[in-house]
Amino acid sequence: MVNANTKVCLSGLELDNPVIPASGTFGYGYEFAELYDINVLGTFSFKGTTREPRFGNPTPRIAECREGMINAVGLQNPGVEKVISEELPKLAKCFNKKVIANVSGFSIDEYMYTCERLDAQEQVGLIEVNISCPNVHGGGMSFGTQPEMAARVTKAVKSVTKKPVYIKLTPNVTDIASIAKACEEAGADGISLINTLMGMRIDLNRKKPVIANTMGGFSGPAIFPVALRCVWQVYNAVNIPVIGMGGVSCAEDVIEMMLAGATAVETGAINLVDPYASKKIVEDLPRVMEKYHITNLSDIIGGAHS
Amino acid sequence: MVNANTKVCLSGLELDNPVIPASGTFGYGYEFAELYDINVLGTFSFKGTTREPRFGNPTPRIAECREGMINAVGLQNPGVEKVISEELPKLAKCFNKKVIANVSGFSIDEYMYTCERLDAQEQVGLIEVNISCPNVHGGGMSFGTQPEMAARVTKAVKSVTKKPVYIKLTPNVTDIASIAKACEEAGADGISLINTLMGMRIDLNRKKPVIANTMGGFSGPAIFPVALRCVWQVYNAVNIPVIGMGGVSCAEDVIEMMLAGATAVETGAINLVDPYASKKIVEDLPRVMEKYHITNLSDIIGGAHS
Amino acid sequence: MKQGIFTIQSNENIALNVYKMVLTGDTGAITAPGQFVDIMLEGYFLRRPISVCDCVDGKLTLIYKVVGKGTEAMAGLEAEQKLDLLTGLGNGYDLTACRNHALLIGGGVGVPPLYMMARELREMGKEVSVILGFNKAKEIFYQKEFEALGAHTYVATADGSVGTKGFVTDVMNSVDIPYDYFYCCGPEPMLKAVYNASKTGGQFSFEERMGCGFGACMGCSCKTKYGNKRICKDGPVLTKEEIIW
Amino acid sequence: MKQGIFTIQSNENIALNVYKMVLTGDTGAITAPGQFVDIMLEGYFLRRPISVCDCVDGKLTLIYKVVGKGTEAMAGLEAEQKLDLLTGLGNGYDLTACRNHALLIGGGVGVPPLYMMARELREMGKEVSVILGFNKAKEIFYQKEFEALGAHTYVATADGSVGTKGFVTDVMNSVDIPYDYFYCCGPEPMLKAVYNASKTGGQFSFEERMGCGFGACMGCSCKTKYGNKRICKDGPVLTKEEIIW
Ligand SMILES: Cc1cc2nc3c(=O)[nH]c(=O)nc-3n(C[C@H](O)[C@H](O)[C@H](O)COP(=O)(O)OP(=O)(O)OC[C@H]3O[C@@H](n4cnc5c(N)ncnc54)[C@H](O)[C@@H]3O)c2cc1C
Ligand SMILES: Cc1cc2nc3c(=O)[nH]c(=O)nc-3n(C[C@H](O)[C@H](O)[C@H](O)COP(=O)(O)OP(=O)(O)OC[C@H]3O[C@@H](n4cnc5c(N)ncnc54)[C@H](O)[C@@H]3O)c2cc1C
Ligand SMILES: Cc1cc2nc3c(=O)[nH]c(=O)nc-3n(C[C@H](O)[C@H](O)[C@H](O)COP(=O)(O)O)c2cc1C
Ligand SMILES: Cc1cc2nc3c(=O)[nH]c(=O)nc-3n(C[C@H](O)[C@H](O)[C@H](O)COP(=O)(O)O)c2cc1C
Ligand code: FES
Ligand code: FES
Repeated sequence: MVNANTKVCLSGLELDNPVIPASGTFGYGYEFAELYDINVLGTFSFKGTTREPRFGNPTPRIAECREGMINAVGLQNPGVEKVISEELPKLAKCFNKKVIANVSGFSIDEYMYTCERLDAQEQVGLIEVNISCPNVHGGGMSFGTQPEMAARVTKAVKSVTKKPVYIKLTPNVTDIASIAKACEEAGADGISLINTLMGMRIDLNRKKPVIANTMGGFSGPAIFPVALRCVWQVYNAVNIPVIGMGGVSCAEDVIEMMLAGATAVETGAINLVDPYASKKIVEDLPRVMEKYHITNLSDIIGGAHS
Repeated sequence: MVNANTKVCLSGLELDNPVIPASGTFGYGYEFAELYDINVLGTFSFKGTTREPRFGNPTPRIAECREGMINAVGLQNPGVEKVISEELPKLAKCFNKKVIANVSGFSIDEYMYTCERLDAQEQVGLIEVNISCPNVHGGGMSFGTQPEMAARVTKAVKSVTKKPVYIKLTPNVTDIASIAKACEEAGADGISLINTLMGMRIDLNRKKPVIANTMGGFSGPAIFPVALRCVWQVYNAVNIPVIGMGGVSCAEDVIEMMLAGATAVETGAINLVDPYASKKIVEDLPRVMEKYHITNLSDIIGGAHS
Repeated sequence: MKQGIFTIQSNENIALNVYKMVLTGDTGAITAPGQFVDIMLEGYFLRRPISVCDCVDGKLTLIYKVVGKGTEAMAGLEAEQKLDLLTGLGNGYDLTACRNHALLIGGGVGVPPLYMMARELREMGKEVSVILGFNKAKEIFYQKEFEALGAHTYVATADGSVGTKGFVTDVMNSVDIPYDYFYCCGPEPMLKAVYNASKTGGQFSFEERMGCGFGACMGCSCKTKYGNKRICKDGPVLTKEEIIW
Repeated sequence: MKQGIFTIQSNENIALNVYKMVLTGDTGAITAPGQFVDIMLEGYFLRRPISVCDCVDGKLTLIYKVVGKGTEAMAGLEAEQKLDLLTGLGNGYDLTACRNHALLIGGGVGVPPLYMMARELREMGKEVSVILGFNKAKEIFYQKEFEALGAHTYVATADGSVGTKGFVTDVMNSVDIPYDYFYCCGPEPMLKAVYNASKTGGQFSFEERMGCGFGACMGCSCKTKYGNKRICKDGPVLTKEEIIW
């Protein structure tokens, strides 16, 4: 345990450990900072930010599932200018590491604008570009479902940023590896995956969908096997680092993700039901590493391949 | 409860109730017939059958997941001729209803051959064509991942059969509705869904995939929200009946699936861990129908739409 | 907010499908009536939000109705069992907004949070009137408890089996209660009816399906005249003037 | 096969990471040593297969090693708790294949099923020799129990701390046991070594990851000289002549 080295590195961004609360499940950090010193984390990815402020979808936006949940928040956020002027300064008071800026958009222009603004912020260490949103100029299909569209967003964003850019992929596709490859070829520094699975629930009393918007994003421990498979496939397909996520809820899951090919691992829905979950995982890692005879965590990245 | 009417009808095949153990989780029926009278079921779908006998994949073929499992059985079956000469006669002794014949193949010819042979069997009431297998003549991509390929299998099979043909879809695609629509246009009598999600697990002790074949099909209660979403989308896209499955484990799940658009519902992995599960669901249905004020189960099909 | 392990002291059926659970544990984060706790239940992914009914000397009282599988599981719990709770969630009611005479209006399982509020208002020396709305006699609970606090207590039942026949607003419209401020909790249609029937300022407690319960997920947002608010963190209590229906 | 609810009578640690659990319930479906039960554990989707160590008068004894989360959960169970079991799974050993003198060879948690077999063979009046293989002294269990049945009992430990230093096959090669048939259970490398070291016919019990445990899913298949077999239903016991390594 004394010797457990949990350090990992994402395109130059050095992390004390690979544990990163995922976008949308950690707000802008300070709700959790009320509970514990969030500097114990590797870093975290802040709430998906768009050019304009967004209220998001009508409520109910949340449904429960076995070992998971559905959300249809719809990217509620105060808009990039307020994030820069209000959220980041507040965050600076409780977090002294570089944060991951999660960016969403509905057009290439919007992605470019928001990424450029966030690239200029000192506190931002890495930009995670969520391409699961529907493309309003391209017929509503999500940017992340076609390799060409994914590549276009990547290229556009890379042209206006200096910080590492990770493209965050949706698993709701036939061939996630081909999309990852297109992003790599377009210049992405890394790949982040997975975003939520499309899912739904119906309320038996009302005999109507639980979620006002009908469908939503399904995540939590239930989806871990799908996420692990996607990380495995993408690790096989690209030569850039992968951030793995989807259902991670304990230190063992972190190690499984890294063996599949993840350089770092994000924790999502579990933060919502156990606000201390990410801290516990960080603290538990050395013990679990010892159990599985791991000294340097970074040595096991992709270790289960061949 | 006295008045609960659980009858449903699949393209002329009348079922006493909508509960159908799914292919691959009920063998050819008689393991369960040792435990209870399987005539209480709506019907069941027998193990995926191919033209030639198959041993399937190397073991381990099974991995555990939270609220689910992964299998990579690889379509082990004795081949269609033995199914006809040995399994069906054995089944006749314990089952007096029409069974669903689940058919798999690796080429259009093979699908046609197997379907034609099974179409000629009196005991078969409906043919469920599983198009999740890789197409050996078409580069290995699964038949079920492209609308054109799905349509070709459908047309070919329909040309050699008189019984209702339901095409069973994989959820591992970007747009399941477009594939369902292609099958409908090609003459499918109904759509069956979902097959398993692609998933994997890694053994932390060996630091290698649990499944010998690396990946496998993830199913069980964990995948219910994805399955329900797929049923909803396909019901919206086609005018033929839908058999819904994926994670169903109780009578409430059956009703949720039917509200989403399923005319009948298959139960899969749950049969493996609770061999009485399907019987219990059949017996529980009238009570749950009463709780949610349902008299005729067939009235609620698609009831949650608008 | 605090996370803590609580021990069940008792868990009893007090009305039709309604249970009262008393727990002990660290209640230090609970600072105002109208706040809620979020309960982790084995086998269920999301926590269940339940209002604080009362909280004195480390004893926490919750009153909940069995409406689904989670609350059904809760009803089956027994003394000595442990529960993982997030406590001190939500803003709670602002009791200082009432000058002399508060009108408390609750419907069904909207009644519980009014109890702690009535007690505290009485301790502050204020006059308290309470209108409790239920569907029928069998569902009524806590009428005596409110009376014991010295609150003027009115009951309305939809079927007329006890008190005024009809809704809480029928009491508001028929009895002349000289309140200068009101506090309300119940199903949304009731909140809206009270909004329209009320003659003074007041506060309303809202419900929404929640992901986290502590402001992290944006699952429970609503629009108000003062901007977007999270029911779990900026609410569940909203003031009359900020509400957009 | 039968599904039944069993009650734990005792659950104790008997060697390093090894536990013995005694349960009562309907054992009517258990007909032969070498069969197994499949245990449902709360919070785990698949059942855990564990061999019958003994079964007399409705008392079922299981011996299991903690190797993962499921067996860890089992180790935490206490007397009076209930477990859902499928019983009477698998073919079991065919005791009639041995004429006079059976050699039983077990390694680690392959030892338990040999106990019921030794008892039954002794009751049938046959001579029984047993070779038990473990890694080290702390892991040894049931040596006395076999001796008490009147079985010639040999122990091998990999570290030499007790008995013969080495593997069970080192005992087979060094001691001249006049067996006419053998029965074997343990990890696959041991089975293979015994296969090669043995001079007579015999039977081997195999392990495989299982979906159902009762023949429905084809999760546990293996190829034999007599065709494909399901370890759970057509096995777990295979005869020497049919095995393909
Ligand atoms: C701030 C707040 C305070 C509450 N206080 C009380 C109280 O004091 N007493 C009481 O009986 N009930 C109260 N409720 C409602 C209570 O949370 C739900 O009745 C309960 O969550 C239902 O859980 P279930 O598993 O039985 O229902 P299910 O329908 O099986 O639950 C499925 C999911 O929906 C959620 N859900 C269902 N109904 C509601 C609802 N009305 N509000 C929010 N989420 C819901 C559940 O939490 C769960 O995530 C309160 C709700 C909120 C938001
Ligand atoms: C027919 C048969 C009889 C057995 N008898 C005994 C016995 O008497 N005593 C004993 O200690 N063990 C026995 N085992 C092995 C025992 O089933 C596993 O050690 C146990 O399932 C591990 O569960 P876990 O949750 O602790 O491990 P995990 O690794 O957390 O389990 C994950 C999954 O893998 C499966 N698994 C893991 N190891 C094995 C294994 N070796 N064989 C089959 N499935 C496995 C589990 O059942 C579970 O589905 C037997 C196995 C079989 C097939
Ligand atoms: C409530 C909620 C909100 C989310 N919001 C975002 C978001 O704004 N941007 C984004 O890229 N992902 C978002 N996600 C997806 C998560 O970051 C993560 O990819 C996904 O939930 C899978 O991880 P999990 O299974 O651990 O939750 C959100 C997830 C949840 C549960
Ligand atoms: C062990 C196993 C074997 C399966 N074999 C087949 C098969 O042969 N043919 C087929 O169409 N589906 C097969 N399936 C898929 C199921 O029929 C079903 O579509 C899927 O498991 C989803 O349902 P569930 O979540 O209830 O298990 C198999 C599933 C399992 C678990
Ligand atoms: S429930 Fe998560 S912000 Fe309110
Ligand atoms: S485990 Fe299912 S057939 Fe053997």
